[in-house]
Amino acid sequence: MKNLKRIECVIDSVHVPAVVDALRAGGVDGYTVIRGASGWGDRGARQPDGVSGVFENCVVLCACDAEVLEGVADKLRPILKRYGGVVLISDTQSLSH
Amino acid sequence: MKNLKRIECVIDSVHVPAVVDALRAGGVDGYTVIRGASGWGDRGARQPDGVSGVFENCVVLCACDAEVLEGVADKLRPILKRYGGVVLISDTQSLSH
Amino acid sequence: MKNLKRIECVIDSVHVPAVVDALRAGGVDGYTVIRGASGWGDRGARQPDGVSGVFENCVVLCACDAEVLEGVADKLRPILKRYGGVVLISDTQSLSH
Amino acid sequence: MDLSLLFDNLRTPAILFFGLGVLAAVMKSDLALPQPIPKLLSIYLLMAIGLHGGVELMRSELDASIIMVLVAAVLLAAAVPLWSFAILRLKLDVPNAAAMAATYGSISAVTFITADTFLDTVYVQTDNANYLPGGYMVAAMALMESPAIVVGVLLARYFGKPSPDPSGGGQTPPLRAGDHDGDGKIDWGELFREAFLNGAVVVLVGSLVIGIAITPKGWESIKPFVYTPFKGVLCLFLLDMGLVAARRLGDLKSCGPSLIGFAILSAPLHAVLGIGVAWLLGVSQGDALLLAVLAGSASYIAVPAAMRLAVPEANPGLYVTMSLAVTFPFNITVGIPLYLAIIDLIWK
Amino acid sequence: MDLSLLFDNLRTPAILFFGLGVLAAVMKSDLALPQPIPKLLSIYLLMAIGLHGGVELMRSELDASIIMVLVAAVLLAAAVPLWSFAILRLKLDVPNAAAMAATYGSISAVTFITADTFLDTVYVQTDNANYLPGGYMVAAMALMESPAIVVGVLLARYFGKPSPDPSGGGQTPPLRAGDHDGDGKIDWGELFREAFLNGAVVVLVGSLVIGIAITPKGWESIKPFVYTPFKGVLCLFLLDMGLVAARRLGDLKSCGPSLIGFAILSAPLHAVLGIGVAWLLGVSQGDALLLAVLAGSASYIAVPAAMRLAVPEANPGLYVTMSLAVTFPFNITVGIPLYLAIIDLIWK
Amino acid sequence: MDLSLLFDNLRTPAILFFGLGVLAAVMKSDLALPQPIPKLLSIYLLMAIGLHGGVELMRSELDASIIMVLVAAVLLAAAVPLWSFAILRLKLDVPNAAAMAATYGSISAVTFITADTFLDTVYVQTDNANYLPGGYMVAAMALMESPAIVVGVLLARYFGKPSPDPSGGGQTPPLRAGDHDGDGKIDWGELFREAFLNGAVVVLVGSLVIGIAITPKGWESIKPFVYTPFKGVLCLFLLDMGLVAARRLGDLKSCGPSLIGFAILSAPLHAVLGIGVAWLLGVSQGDALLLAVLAGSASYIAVPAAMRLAVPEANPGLYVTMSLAVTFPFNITVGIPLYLAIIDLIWK
Ligand SMILES: Nc1ncnc2c1ncn2[C@@H]1O[C@H](COP(=O)(O)O)[C@@H](O)[C@H]1O
Ligand SMILES: Nc1ncnc2c1ncn2[C@@H]1O[C@H](COP(=O)(O)O)[C@@H](O)[C@H]1O
Ligand SMILES: Nc1ncnc2c1ncn2[C@@H]1O[C@H](COP(=O)(O)O)[C@@H](O)[C@H]1O
Ligand code: NA
Ligand code: NA
Ligand code: NA
Repeated sequence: MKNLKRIECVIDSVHVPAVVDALRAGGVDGYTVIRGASGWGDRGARQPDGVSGVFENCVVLCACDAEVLEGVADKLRPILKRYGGVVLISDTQSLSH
Repeated sequence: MKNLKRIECVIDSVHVPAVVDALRAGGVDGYTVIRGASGWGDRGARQPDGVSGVFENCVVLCACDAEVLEGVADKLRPILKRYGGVVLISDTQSLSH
Repeated sequence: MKNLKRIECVIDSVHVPAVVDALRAGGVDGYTVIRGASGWGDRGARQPDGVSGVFENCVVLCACDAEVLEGVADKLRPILKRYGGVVLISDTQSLSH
Repeated sequence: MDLSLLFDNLRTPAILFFGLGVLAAVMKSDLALPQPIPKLLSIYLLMAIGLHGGVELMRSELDASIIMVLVAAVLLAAAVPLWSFAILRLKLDVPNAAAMAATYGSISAVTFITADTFLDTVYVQTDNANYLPGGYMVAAMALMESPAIVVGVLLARYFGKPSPDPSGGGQTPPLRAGDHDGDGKIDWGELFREAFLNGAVVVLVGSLVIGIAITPKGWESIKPFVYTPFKGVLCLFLLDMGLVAARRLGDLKSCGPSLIGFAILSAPLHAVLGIGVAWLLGVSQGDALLLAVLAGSASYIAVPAAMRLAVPEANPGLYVTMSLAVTFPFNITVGIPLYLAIIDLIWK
Repeated sequence: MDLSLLFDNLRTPAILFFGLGVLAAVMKSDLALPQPIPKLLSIYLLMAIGLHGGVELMRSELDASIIMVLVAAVLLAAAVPLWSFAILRLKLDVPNAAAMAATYGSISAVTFITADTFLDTVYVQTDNANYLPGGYMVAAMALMESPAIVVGVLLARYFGKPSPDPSGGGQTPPLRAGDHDGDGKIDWGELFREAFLNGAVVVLVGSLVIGIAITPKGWESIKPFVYTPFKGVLCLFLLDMGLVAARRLGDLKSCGPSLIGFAILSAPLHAVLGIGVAWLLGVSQGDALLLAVLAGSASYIAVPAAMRLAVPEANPGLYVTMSLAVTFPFNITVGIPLYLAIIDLIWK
Repeated sequence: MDLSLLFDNLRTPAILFFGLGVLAAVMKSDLALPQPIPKLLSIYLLMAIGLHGGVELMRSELDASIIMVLVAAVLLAAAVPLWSFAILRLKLDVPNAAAMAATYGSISAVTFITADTFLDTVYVQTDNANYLPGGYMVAAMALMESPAIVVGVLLARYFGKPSPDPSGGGQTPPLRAGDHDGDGKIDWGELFREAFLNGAVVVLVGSLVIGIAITPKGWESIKPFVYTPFKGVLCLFLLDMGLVAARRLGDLKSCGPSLIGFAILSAPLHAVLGIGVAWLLGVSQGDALLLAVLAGSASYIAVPAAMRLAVPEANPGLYVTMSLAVTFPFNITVGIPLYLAIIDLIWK
């Protein structure tokens, strides 16, 4: 079992590539994206409508080493500032195989 | 980085509005809903079938201040009791921007 | 509130039954599966294409007692070794009702 | 019973595709219609049957007997849950008996559609226009979807225990759908909304009204989508119904033989009741078969949606399984030709 | 205005289904077309209108006046955002005004399709071939989708503040889509990619070109899918548009009356401008109506997709709501017959 | 080779839409058919081709030569993986070579359908009934899907290392699908289930049998859905195939030139083998083309589904990419007219 940081980011689907670029530039080993989320936050309710394609959120999940976290966070902060969304960070362990 | 509580609730899709009402009444700042989950628990297997529309779960994710947690939990408990489902609570931090 | 372990497993959709069998054999009380995830990891990028049906990930979420964790982990390790994917384990609490 | 009717029915493409679905699921094939497609097909079928019914309604002459049939249909749908509840209480607790009773009082649109398709075939073979049902039968179907929901919720409330969590007033969840609000009262507004504004009901009723409102030219313009490919789409939908029904068969074990007996027997019994009503009202054979099928079929869309909200204590693993995995397959394979054989006996 | 035109339009199946959708949403029914279906329908409609336009284009004689119409269409699409921006700046900040201006400069394919369907009906009634639009109008539509996006982004850049986060160079996010890259420059490549390679634009333009390229036999072979059921599919899509539009109505409160006024007034004003241009160019009534509808409609697919990337500071809750919940319903119900009434007045 | 055949093929709507998909993906447009739609279309196409094949089979006279063709088809499908494996082992490890060999032994239903559509066009132009394939070729296709899966798994087991994780018995995962169960034995039941009960196989075989079982009236009733719009639906599906194929092109780098060479060369070589077999059996030109296309095409649905379970060590990024992004585009653009040119040379 290896100690890692678990990054969970909820953001507008259209900005997922920006988040993913930030994660990869920060040096993470992998990530997972879940599409089709709805939600509510500072910018109001978001419920995907299928016609305009707007108002859909995604959840991006990434487990990374504590060392790279700081760099990744620095890259994610301006994205959050500009596009909205949330980033949650918690402790986790990965099952080593 | 701000310390928060991460609430994660798995529940029958049809009861998501009740969970969301409880969260908002409890004073949280936002939440995210992921649809189309399947699962298994005390009430047996749940696998959405598309014809009847029954047997679909949702995951509701919410990060909130520790202060509001107690109030939110009090509102969620009777929902769990009546409708089933699980609520997991853990520590997390949000990236402040 | 009861202390539990939160197991989160990202794996190729086609191997979800193996993960679920491992969880049940390990003695967990329930689990939740979210389909349709994309991602990137040691085995490269995975983006479901709909034509071949390949390249789709799932997230399997399970809260279990600390006692059963060791047994579950032993059953999950060879799956990870053979099929790839990640398993993250963290502390959580369940709202008792 | 005329066995050739049975074989004719079993050989229609839609029933064969239902069988293929059942077979695939039983053999544990991974075949599945992916998630929102069944819902799209089900909206399409309701839209198509509604429009066609509306157009037919406009073409036919309206008279008092039609009103009689519609009233009888509503009474049937409201009465069936009453005795069903009484019988089901022998084996089930109040919430489950109430939800199951509502399920069997309401109707299955796809069973109706399959019977309609079957009548088409019979009409072509016999060239007897009495087998052609009137468009107003679609209105009867639309009227029969909701009453059983209201009756079922009332049964659950009236015979049920008071609030299951009387410990603390502040802790009652934000209840919905004609639910107790903690003090035993029924929220009638919510209850009617659940019963009458379910998506399936709205599409069916709305399309029926639109079918009445449009011009013949309007109908011609949309017919290539909502009418011509209809029977083919039904095949695709029944393929999925077969898969879903057979995959629920595993839940039958937990249901017990008496429930399965109810699910199989209630269909022909209620159908015969429907036939009796039809005979008293003097309608033609086609209309009689559709009324039989409406009375004998059970809901698996509108009622479960409402019951999960209004009677969450009831287990959908029971009432959906009975309706989808037992009554529906019985009706579309054996039931429909059986009911027509009975009708032919009586009417001639 | 000839009121019978209005009632004819309101009685077409597609508009009635739009009304059903609105009604269902207003009554808080749970009816919904599940998630990727609307996108499938929207791709289908674009593919169908593109192919049909291409085929028609090949059948018609090409002359210089067609080029004139196409050029005028592009100019219209590029110019509308300019004054719209100036007016909208009275109430909105730069990003929101720019995004809204782009929305109204671009077009709504479904409005175009509804107008096209309406002309079909008028043609059948009047037997006057002047109401039949030319296939090149589909090309005009395709050309009018993107220019407003470019203009909108340029307006946002030119009048906007510099980078909203000038604190640290290394912290700027990996920006995209004609965005500032931190030093005020515009990434033209990205901007044009966003404007011209949006999925909706690609399907429409691609199908138009394929419609031109295929043989008459090729067209016959795919017609049963892309042409015959077209008007029926439009009904299903408009049912969903009604649901989505009405569910956005709640956001109107936060938009304020002046914005709603803009959304309602800009449609007929720009449509009249389109009619004027059509009259100057001497085209027939059918083409004039389509140009009017293109000028008067607002985008809710291509422009929002581009604006969320290129002008993320703008709130889609404003520009999508205005376009989808106000301008679109106005145009397909009242607008289209109104514009045709005006055209009939002028042309005769 | 008759170049006009090539251009005729490239100008059919379906191929043009495939090209549009490729172009859109290469230009990095965000166009996509959303997630379960491609699967729906693929089920529809299999259902349609299966039904049509079954109906045609009933209409044609059955004789011994048909049995010969079916037997030859199975042998071809089982033999191709053998030498493919031997060649691929020069560059790949055992699991990857086995999975790729199975991929190329099996067939691509969409390639078959495209060839069938092409023959239709050729028949209309030449009015030569020899270009009309028999319905039994659909049976040949159905029979060719699964054998290569069995052979591929056997190759992987026979030449593969024993269990990759021999450390502890209790730690072996719950293996499935003809997998080692830790002691080198093959679970034949699971293996055959994977090979013969894959969803694609079940729909195709089931529809074929239903096509045989239904009456002509049954077929007429569903034709407007499963036959008439078929070629149009194929366009939509090929649009998506173009997008998916082109988006996998990026993975080609990691595949290396020798693999790409195999993917391109194996298609015509196996096709010529198929033509040879067809010639020996004395079938007509249409049947010969379909057998060529079956032999020359590679699977990207049934085989990957089975291989990921049974040979998880193989990288789908290799075998799916080769099949989908190289062999499929080659076959539907250049391959089909090329094979027909060869056939015309030999048969005349
Ligand atoms: N406190 C929260 N907990 C969980 N998800 C949140 C929270 N706040 C915002 N979100 C998600 O992030 C999205 C964008 O947030 P915002 O930019 O605050 O509107 C929302 O639509 C939610 O899906
Ligand atoms: N221990 C658990 N871990 C993760 N998800 C669970 C767990 N128990 C239940 N669930 C989810 O919650 C749903 C409802 O649970 P229940 O009411 O216990 O049947 C199940 O269908 C699962 O999706
Ligand atoms: N560090 C990570 N954080 C989150 N998800 C991951 C991570 N690594 C891998 N994954 C997910 O697990 C899948 C399989 O991983 P792999 O076997 O490493 O290719 C990937 O496609 C991702 O969806
Ligand atoms: Na009934
Ligand atoms: Na416009
Ligand atoms: Na092959």
